Amino acid sequence: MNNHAITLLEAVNLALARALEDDSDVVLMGEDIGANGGVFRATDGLQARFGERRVIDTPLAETMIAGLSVGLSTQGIRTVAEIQFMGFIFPALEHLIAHAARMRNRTRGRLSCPMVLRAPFGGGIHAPEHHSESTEALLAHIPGLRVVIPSSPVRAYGLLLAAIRCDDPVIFLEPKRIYRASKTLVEDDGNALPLDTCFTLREGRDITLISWGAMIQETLAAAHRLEQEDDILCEVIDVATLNPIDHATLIASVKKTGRCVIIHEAPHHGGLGAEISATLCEQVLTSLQAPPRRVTGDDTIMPYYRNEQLYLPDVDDIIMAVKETMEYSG
Amino acid sequence: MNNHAITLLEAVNLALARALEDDSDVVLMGEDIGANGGVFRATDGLQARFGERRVIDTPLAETMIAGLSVGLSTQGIRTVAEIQFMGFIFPALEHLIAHAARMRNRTRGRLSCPMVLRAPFGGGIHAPEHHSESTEALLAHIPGLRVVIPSSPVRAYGLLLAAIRCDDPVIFLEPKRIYRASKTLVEDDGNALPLDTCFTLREGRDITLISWGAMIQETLAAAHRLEQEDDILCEVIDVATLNPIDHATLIASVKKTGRCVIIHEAPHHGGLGAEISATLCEQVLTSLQAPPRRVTGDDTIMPYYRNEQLYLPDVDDIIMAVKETMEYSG
Amino acid sequence: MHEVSYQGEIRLTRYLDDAGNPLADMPAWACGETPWVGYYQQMVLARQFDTRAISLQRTGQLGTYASLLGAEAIDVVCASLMQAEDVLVPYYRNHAMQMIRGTPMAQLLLYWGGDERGSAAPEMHRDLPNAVPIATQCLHACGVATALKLRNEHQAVLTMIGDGGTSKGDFLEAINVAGAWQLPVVFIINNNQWAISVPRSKQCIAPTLAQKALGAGIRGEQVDGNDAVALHDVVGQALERARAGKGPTLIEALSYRLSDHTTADDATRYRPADELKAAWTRDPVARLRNWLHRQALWDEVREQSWLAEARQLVEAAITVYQATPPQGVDELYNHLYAECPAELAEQREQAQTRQQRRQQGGADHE
Amino acid sequence: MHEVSYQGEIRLTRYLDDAGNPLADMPAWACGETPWVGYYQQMVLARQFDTRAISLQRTGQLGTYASLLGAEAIDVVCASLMQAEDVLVPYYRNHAMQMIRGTPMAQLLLYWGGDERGSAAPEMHRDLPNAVPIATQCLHACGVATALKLRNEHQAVLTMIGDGGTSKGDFLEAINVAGAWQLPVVFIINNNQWAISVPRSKQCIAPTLAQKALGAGIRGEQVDGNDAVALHDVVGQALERARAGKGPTLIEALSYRLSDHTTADDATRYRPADELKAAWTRDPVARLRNWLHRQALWDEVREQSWLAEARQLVEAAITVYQATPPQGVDELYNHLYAECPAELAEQREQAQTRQQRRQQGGADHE
Ligand SMILES: Cc1ncc(C[n+]2csc(CCOP(=O)(O)OP(=O)(O)O)c2C)c(N)n1
Ligand SMILES: Cc1ncc(C[n+]2csc(CCOP(=O)(O)OP(=O)(O)O)c2C)c(N)n1
Ligand SMILES: [Mg+2]
Ligand SMILES: [Mg+2]
Repeated sequence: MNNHAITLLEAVNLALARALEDDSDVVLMGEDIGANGGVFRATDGLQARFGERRVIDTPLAETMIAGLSVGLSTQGIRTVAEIQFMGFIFPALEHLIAHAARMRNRTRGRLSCPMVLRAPFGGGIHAPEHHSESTEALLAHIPGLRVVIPSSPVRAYGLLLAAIRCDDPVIFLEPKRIYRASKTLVEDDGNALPLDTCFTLREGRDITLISWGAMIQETLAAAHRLEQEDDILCEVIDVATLNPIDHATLIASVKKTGRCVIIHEAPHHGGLGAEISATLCEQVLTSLQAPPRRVTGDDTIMPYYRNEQLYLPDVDDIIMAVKETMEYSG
Repeated sequence: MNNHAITLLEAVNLALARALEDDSDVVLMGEDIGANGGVFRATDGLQARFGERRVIDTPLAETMIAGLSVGLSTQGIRTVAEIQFMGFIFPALEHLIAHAARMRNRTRGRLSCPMVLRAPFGGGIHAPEHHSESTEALLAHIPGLRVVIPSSPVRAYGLLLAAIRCDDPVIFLEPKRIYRASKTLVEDDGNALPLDTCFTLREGRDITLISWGAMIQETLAAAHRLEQEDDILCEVIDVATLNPIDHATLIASVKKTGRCVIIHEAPHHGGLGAEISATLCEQVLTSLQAPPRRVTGDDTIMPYYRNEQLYLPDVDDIIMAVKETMEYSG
Repeated sequence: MHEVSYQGEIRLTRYLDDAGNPLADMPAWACGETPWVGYYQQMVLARQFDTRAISLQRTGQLGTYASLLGAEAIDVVCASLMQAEDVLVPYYRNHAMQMIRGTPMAQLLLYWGGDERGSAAPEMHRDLPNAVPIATQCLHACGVATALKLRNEHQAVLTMIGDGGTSKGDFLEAINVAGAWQLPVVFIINNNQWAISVPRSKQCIAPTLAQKALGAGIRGEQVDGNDAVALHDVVGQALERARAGKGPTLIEALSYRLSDHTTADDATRYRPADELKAAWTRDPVARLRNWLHRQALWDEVREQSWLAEARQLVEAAITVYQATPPQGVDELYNHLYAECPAELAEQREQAQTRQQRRQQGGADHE
Repeated sequence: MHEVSYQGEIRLTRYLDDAGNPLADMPAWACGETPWVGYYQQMVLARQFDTRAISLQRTGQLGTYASLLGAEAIDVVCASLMQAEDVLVPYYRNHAMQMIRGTPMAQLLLYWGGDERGSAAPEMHRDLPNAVPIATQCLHACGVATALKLRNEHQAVLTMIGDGGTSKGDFLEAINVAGAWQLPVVFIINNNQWAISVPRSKQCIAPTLAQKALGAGIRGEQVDGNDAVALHDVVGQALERARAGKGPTLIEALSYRLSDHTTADDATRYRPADELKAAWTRDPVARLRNWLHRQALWDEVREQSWLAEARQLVEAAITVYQATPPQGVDELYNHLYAECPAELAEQREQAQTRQQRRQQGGADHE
């Protein structure tokens, strides 16, 4: 697979294969990840290649998946568990919050939980109820859990490897709407990307656009159009790791541009956009030439698929928010 | 009990008794709420008075408690369930998030979940691990769930009655550190308080202090000392309902004072202080004479009780934040 | 020094063999036209609905759809034995149950077509809508049953779950509390042998799933889920026991998922072709037809005419479904709370403006 | 037409009656000094620890504490039968297990004294720390057992849970996966008849809790938890089966919580006094002492000298505990992540400054 252009989904598969190859203590576990290769095929071919002892189909119980992962990882087995959809992650939360996030702290470092919990998230694929959620804010609020979201094949590969090698529990959320959106060259060189930094995808002078996950697509498209059509130069930053956040990069950028729009799919109220907006205001109030704006999902339930586009922010929404922010004057 | 000075805990009991008395469709359910009257005695005497059919000890399973409450409330039984400590609420989340919050929306109003989930929360009582959490931000991020926190006996009584009568699912979080902090006169008049408003506890000219739950005590104490010692007049607002938040009251106050400090016990990152701070900045940037400040728990695990005071913000922390905010100049 | 402190057993009920022949002399109640011909007709209708739903999905006119192929007997018999005032707490594969309980087929299509109004049919009375998160419905069923009990209504609640779902805590907690509180619930396991790609054998090492009832101290039994007569017997008695205050029952109905898991699934990736082929020899629809034929209660003429009628019913529903305009953008906001909070009302207004903008062609055309 | 598709049973093992008399001729392995005298001594030590922990709590020198009064035999026998390389996944009432596994008593006191270092004892090897959220430990035990299996280590994992905990999904999911994967786990239910104020009868209508094993398809049995001989037999065999790859066992040990639930509880609010009184006649410590006396393996002289020694051991631990200075404020931040992130390091620094300020007497004295 070396040096082929691949999708984000294939990059996940590639990183998993690489991790299984490199470290015999890595184990995958989840519902339908074996012969079926996962409902999205993220684990396609891995059971055939690495065997049933390392790529394990579990009984249907998310609490169990999380609890097993805690137990396994305390013994040094780097467990990469899959939750089939983020909408089914809730039964796993007690083990993530009460145990995985605390094991190291609770034992003063005697034991730890080097585990990864992967889950596809977000809307826009015409899926049934509970298959379109974005509840990353719940997880990112928990001290001790790292929350990581890739937005391109390259970052999916590098961040997932980093997550698996990380000695802390990592929640790895995969933006399923862009699983197959585009192909890019990913070198299977085994190099991880850092988990403590945002990625500046595009430099700009006028305004900082901050986002993560699938919305990076719309954000980049908006930046492109704004440059073409209005000569507005947007700096685009992919937050990528939502806990702990690399606030320094965001602050530096907004200090430079003086303006920002934060874009996410999750509901507005208590979303992570709030944390970013608040931190920016608290830290660089005097550099701000306009209030930060949030372009987010509304505070209602993601509708069933027939109307899901009514819920999801789009490129125009971002463009409008940017223009209004650019035009702001007291 | 009419017209006695009672504690917040007794006010909870009083409201529960009143609700059971007034409406035969009200039922209480939880672990140890019967003969034992709840581990904090919030339901003391209620089983003896209203019988085992209406004050029900459940098997030990929080998922079950939440799931039963969903089922019961779809049939119009106003179920008031107790989770013994907020640290054990996680198994209940799937039913709260995937069902209680959605039933009305999912059925376009055909069915709904008029249930209340009560849980004591917060630190400072020298309790074991998992008995001191403040994870209100997780719940307040969920569209469809109302999240309500009283901070005095009067508000406990009035808000709990409102929660029980509300046709939406309400999470009612009780600040256990102040369960018995003080007694005030509560009239058992059956009057509910509104769930769509903040409560201004103290008017002030110079700065707005925004808080909820047990930290209201420290916030009021800080306001008092700041007036006495430094002639700083603080407006103190108890947010009370964390979803949906009455932003209008907060905005009006900060427009007036130009400054604010937000105080909560929960971790900083992604806490509800961020939502409030962000909204204020976005809405009233030009009125702000200083960046909003957040005085919160840090982004680590609440320590075991020997060191829990090291974690909890105190009056001096608030006073310092206020003074720094007052002295801020660009 | 050992003594036996508990003994339990599970029985399996069957009346018809795979070909629809009686396994022994049939009891009197099993003979005659009623309810069997009605059951058969409903099963045929359900299959017709299923076939068309899949074809709608394949042509982009319906979302992901979970076929009930192979579970027709279970669904039809259960729903038919329920009284109107009993309560159904379905999972996502119970289309036939819902139809028989009164939900118009057009509403079922709306649901699978990604429209919340599918769960809003007034004909559903107090039945719960589909539960997608596995096993959660079992606890809701217990809650509903508790409500019935508190109100002294002598009705039953029936809920269904798949074989995979029996591994999840919700199911296990539910049968436990149903036992502890002697709730009027009938739990049906549609053991169709697969949970997406995970075979029954990987969920649990116990030889039956019904024996999970023993752990909860409730009655448990197995029934041939392809045998409408056996289902009628076992489910009927369980419902009566529930209504009579005699407590819950767990019934494991042995069936087979003759379809892919859903239209989003491709079972050939993980399921041996010969297993599927063998399962077709136990097809519940053919089995009941054979048994009716044998008794001269059904023939090819009735078959053709009913098929035509079933087709018509389904096509009429499809027409209604397709003619239903989508909900307006305000409907995203109208049903979340009993009364729309101020902030949300503001978002609703902005969403309406935005929707107008979008319909007029984007930001540039403002 | 019914056939039996499954039969299962649970047996109960007992050797000694309440007074410590053999219920029948004792097997050879049950006679002699070893391991019984050692067990007895550990049980006495555990009770001494317990008594003192409660008195420390009553005098404000320890936090809320969960007494193990009445569970001494279970704890002592289980821990003694475990090999060093077996793994213990305890719940919050397993002080004696942890002591025997090597945790110094001073560390146990630290834990209950609200200090995380109590779970950091290097002597704990890979044993897990106490699990406070009910039943979660059962799934961790399965995870640990899976790790052992993956690494071809032929060791066992032992975990314990209360009667109340058996109602929670985690436990039920755990015994199910232990069966499905044939994990080397021994689950012990300490059925002390109460879950705080909720009696065993309200948790589950089944006559035994051991029969939950039948639902999961694993071996389940009951044992008299006040009978060290019976425990030795049943737990020993289960551990051996686990190590030999013969799968998991669920053991319900029948005991009684002779104490309040914790020091924060007052059992007189809900528990009949005569029930407690009756339970004392089955006291596991007295029972074993009587049995040893009967065989002339123990006498009043040894009793007094061991009691004195036990007291000394406990007092020495208390001294160490009380002399342990609290952790510095930086320790709130040092162990959350393998490497402290930048933002958290900043918070740590501010916390240190704040702590200095607080020690110097508040904001005004800056
Ligand atoms: C809590 C949860 N986890 C995962 C899923 C995804 N999922 C949908 S159906 C299914 C398999 C269910 O199998 P089974 O219980 O046997 O029912 P069947 O579909 O075969 O009738 C899975 C894993 C889900 N809907 N809910
Ligand atoms: C998930 C969860 N819910 C509630 C509690 C509070 N709680 C602590 S112990 C206990 C009762 C446990 O009873 P049982 O399982 O019988 O064990 P025992 O304490 O009697 O040994 C409860 C409800 C908890 N620790 N965890
Ligand atoms: Mg199935
Ligand atoms: Mg107990």
